[in-house]
Amino acid sequence: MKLYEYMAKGVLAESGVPIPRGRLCRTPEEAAAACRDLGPVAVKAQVLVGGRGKAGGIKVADTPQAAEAAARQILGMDLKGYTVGSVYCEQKLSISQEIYLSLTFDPSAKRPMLIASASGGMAIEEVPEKAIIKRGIPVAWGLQPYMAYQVARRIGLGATLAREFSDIATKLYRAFVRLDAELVEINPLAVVDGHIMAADARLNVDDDAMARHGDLPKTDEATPLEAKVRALGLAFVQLDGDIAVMANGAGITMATLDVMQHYGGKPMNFLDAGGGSATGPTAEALAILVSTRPKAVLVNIFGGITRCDDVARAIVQVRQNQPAAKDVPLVVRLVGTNEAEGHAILRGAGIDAFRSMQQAAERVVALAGEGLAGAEAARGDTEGDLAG
Amino acid sequence: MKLYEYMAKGVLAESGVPIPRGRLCRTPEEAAAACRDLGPVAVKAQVLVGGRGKAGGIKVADTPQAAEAAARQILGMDLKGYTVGSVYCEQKLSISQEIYLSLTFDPSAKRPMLIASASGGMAIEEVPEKAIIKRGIPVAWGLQPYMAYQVARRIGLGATLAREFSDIATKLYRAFVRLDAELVEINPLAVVDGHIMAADARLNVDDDAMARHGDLPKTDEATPLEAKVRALGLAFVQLDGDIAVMANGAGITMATLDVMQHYGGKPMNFLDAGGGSATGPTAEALAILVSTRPKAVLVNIFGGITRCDDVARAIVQVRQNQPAAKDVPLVVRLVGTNEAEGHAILRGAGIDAFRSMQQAAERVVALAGEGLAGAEAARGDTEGDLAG
Amino acid sequence: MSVLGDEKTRVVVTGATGRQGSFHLGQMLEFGTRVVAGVTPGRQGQEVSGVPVYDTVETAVEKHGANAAVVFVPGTLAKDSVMECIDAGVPLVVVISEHVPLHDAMVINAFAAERGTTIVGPNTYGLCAPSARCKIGIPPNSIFQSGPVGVVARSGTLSYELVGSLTDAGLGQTTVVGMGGDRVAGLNFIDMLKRFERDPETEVVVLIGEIGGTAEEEAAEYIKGMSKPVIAYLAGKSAPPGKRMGHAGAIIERGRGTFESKVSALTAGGAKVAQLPWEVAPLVKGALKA
Amino acid sequence: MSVLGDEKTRVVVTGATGRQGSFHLGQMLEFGTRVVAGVTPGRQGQEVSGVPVYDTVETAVEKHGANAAVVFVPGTLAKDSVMECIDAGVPLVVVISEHVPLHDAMVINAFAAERGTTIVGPNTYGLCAPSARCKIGIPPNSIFQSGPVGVVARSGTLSYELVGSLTDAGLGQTTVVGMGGDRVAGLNFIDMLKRFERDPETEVVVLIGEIGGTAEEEAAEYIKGMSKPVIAYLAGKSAPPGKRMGHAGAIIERGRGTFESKVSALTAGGAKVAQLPWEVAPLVKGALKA
Repeated sequence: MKLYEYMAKGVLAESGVPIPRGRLCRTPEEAAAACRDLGPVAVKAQVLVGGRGKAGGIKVADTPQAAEAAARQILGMDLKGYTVGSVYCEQKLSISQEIYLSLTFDPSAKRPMLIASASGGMAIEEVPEKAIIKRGIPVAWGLQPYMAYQVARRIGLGATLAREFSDIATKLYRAFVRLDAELVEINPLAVVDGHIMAADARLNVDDDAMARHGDLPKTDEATPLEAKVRALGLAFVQLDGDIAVMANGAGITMATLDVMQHYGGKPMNFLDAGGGSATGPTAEALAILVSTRPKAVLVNIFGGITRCDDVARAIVQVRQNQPAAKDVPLVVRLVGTNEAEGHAILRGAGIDAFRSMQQAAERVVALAGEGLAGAEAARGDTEGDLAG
Repeated sequence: MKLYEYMAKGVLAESGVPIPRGRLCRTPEEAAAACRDLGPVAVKAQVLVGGRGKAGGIKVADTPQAAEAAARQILGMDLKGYTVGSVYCEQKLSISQEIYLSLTFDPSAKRPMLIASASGGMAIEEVPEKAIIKRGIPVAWGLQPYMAYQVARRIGLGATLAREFSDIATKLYRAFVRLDAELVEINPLAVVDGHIMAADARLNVDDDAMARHGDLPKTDEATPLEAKVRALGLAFVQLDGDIAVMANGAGITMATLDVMQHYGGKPMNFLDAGGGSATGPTAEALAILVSTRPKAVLVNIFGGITRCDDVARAIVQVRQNQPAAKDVPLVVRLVGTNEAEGHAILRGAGIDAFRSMQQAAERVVALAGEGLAGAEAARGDTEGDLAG
Repeated sequence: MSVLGDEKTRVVVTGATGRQGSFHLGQMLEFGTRVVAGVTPGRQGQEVSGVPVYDTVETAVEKHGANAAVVFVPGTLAKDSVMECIDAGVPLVVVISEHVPLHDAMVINAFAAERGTTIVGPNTYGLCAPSARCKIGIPPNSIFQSGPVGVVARSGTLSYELVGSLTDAGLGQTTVVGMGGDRVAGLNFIDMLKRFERDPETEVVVLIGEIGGTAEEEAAEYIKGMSKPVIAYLAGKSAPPGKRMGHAGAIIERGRGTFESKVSALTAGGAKVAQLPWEVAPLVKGALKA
Repeated sequence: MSVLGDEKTRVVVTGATGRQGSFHLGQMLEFGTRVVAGVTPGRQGQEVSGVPVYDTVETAVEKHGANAAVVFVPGTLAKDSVMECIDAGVPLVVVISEHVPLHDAMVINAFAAERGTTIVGPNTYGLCAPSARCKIGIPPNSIFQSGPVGVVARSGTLSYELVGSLTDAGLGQTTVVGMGGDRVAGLNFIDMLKRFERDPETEVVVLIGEIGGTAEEEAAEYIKGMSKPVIAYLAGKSAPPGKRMGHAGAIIERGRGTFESKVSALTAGGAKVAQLPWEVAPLVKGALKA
């Protein structure tokens, strides 16, 4: 879960990291008031996507009138698909140097890692590799001040700034661990009047650890459809195609999308129905997908623990309960435990059932009227590879 | 630094360890009010020494009147030399089992250690060794729930209590580390209505780590004289003899007391003047000692960094600045850097100076009119082993 | 022979009395795995499919000489259970648990490294050595067959799909191992490739990867020096950047972990990359003939 | 020969520009110690007694091959400095700092154990190998003389007193080491006794202990199996229980760590225990003659 900048700054402040004075504002009037209190401010859109500066989501205002006008422009603005609901008004800084600092994890070394660069202010991907210092952190001992100091010296900070950097980095590390963060990024870590403060902040908390952070504010990047399906406990990502897809297991679901795309189909979503034996949430998710009126639906189940007959029954039920579902072409690929029974149930309800992933993919693309293989695959209808 | 029970309980509660309801009271009236709110209570003297129960420092009261009377008896009472200034009124518990639980450190293994026993309620020294389970805790990983669970099962707790014990122990461990504690002891950890809670609590914080715990309440076991000398940054312990002693270094100071006692002298104190070169605090401490009118004073300095001439000058100055000091016999043993100059300065001011620790000890005992060696040593005066 | 788990492997199941744990304990027994004990705190004295349950892993190790563990407890409790297994001296711990917090996974791995324990997972289906009748984990029993192919994968059901297609094509396996779909995993591609390279019975290796992270790119470097052929299949070609495709690790972030980067690295490393799942078995067959 | 610190020991001093650090850096040089570098963050480029100062231990090790460190930074900063030394690969770290928090001392020791580093202290005067002209720490230069006696102690000035009395009696030392007066110390009595037992030049060992803890009792067990004579002296006979006698470790708590317990353990172990400080040298002389 990503935190908004103002939330992340709150965490930093609690952790003892210096931040500029600022205030969250939800109306232009509040922005004007903030500017009256803080003096000249930067009015910053609070969104969970990066690159807001270039997209016009940050404006500097020297007067309350200007702050009000800036907030009026930014509030409600569409930034990369997300509507801006609030702005953070923060005292304007006179920055003499911009440093990059982040804490994240190194999957290869299986430990946290400190990343720093003297080239702050730009996205880290754009900084040349040789201007970036990465320092692995031993899990058992955590980030010690000397480690951060060494890094600070290597990116060329003077003795005083290096000490401040070290202090900030170690405090940040404690917050990183305490909050189960995946990423804490301060970019820029700004030098103002010879001292360091966090001029921006990103903090992403590990979704798998949210249960131990009930006190954290909640944010959500999901679309309404994503929120609805995820509420069932399933992994779901909305894509921009028109064929709904469901499979069991993340890898097989990705492969199913790949195969379908290979035949010219455009997937509408990623839906991993999970490897468990319960068909309840799966059926609900399928019902939701069907209700969005895709051009066609492809279900790809490799039955291990999941029993094919259970899956088949759930699919038939979805089709029966949803009048709309009758019109949506449904293609099912079903193999594994109780495969024959599953195929029999589906055929009984007039639903296409395949053993071959290839044929199922070709068929669904054809039914959706898409792809080069469309015309050909449509003929596959009659030679459907029925379960033995 | 030891915390009072009520402070330790506050720490436990913050850390998520269940404690009985209770309230600190400084007057009998407050105790009565507490009993009105809490129902029957135990009225417990808040002192930093153990064994208060046997000494009459804990009384049970079922009514506000009884609580008031109990508090009246306990407040102001002398418990092992300390005056009771407050009582903690805590809801009376119906305890079905008393468990012992503590976290401390193991100097040999150089790591923390969990100690537990099903024989709670008595001092751990009195519990037979075989009824005690000790579990070393890896510094890098800390106390993990499974470790505490294993211990709980070994002391015979059932599954439910073992889980509660494990939960409490791991929370306690976090507090132990967070507060730089030397010891956290819950005795008894009481089983009440099938659940575990901390019926008593001791928490000793490492003095060397107090700088990072500015928010902790302060307590002090020192006598007024100890407080005065320790304020100079020196290690000082008041003893019950009448010869004041000062030496530089803890080991040599202990040895000096031992040697003096060997010759029949009774040391009034332990004072380690430290191994540094500054004589300021040392002189102040000496002045304080002299002002308490001991029968005699022994100064034993092995000059390494400390220069003997500096020490001698400081001693002479104390004697000159303090009219009272003139009457107190002063014996100085001085060896090491600039030894000859030091002896010359002392002799110039009419102060006994020795190279031999043995002779100095014998002499000071004699001057104090103590010991078997007294008469003989007094003659040492003329044959004083002067520095060469 | 197998490279991980064999006839001498004696398995303890933690979370043995739970829904998942008890079901798969039975499935493992059915496969032939020597499951010697279960562990669920507070359930000592019970049995699951005839296997005795204990309160602590320590006891299970003492009483039954368990030398492998498979962990079924919920994600947030997995750290404690895995550390208990490591501390009890179990040399191989397979972590089935999903949703293990990232920082917990790092702690588990660091503790395991200190003690020399091999961790498989978390969020893995486990492993299977068909010739040793040793399955530690949750894959369906029916898909395996003994033979010369080593398989290492990030994804579970995709493994079943591809292992199933190998078996259907008469291509049996020495050992099949899932690394798990999380970002921080115990055993990785390189660890397994090394084992397969050393194993006299493994003749071809199948590597099943996916987008996200750089594990495949790192594996590609190692493959350069391998004597045995490697066939790879990668899922996620159609996945957009910035979206987490089910697995915590399956996300293209900041331009890293793309499908193209992995394909080109693996190809440069000398692996043959199948474009479609059903191309894997023919490629393996071809490699075995060569 | 010496058992800790020799002609090849190249020392880096941390906290080198502080009052204590700079003074003792000079004293060590005067004794003959090869002090190759100092470290104080922010003071790179300065010199202390002609020795170059760096910002980090890492740099001092890189540039001068330092293989021992002596730490003079204040107690609450000692953990960071010692860990820096350990991480930089320095195999021997002498921690002079007083008032090092207990939990910090435990962390230092655990990290050192992981990396195989030898820690002396904290709250120690250090060590001295007279024949190698290698002193790492703060004892006065004048008290040492080369010879056959190994000395290990908890207390500093008491060591000076007794080493001085040995030297005065013509009894030189192979190596003199202070373990430090804290409750959790690096090198302990047994570690040093083992080294002395192995060292061909050490003929007698002097053990200087004090009340508190059980280090002397544990040492006594080891002494039982030693071939070399051990002479002990213990401070604190007159100390009352429950009072901390200067050293954090010098306290009789809960009936443990008493003078009597230590004397009887050491005596049972075969050590000769001197009753008074000036009895040590004659006992050593006697042991050398035997």
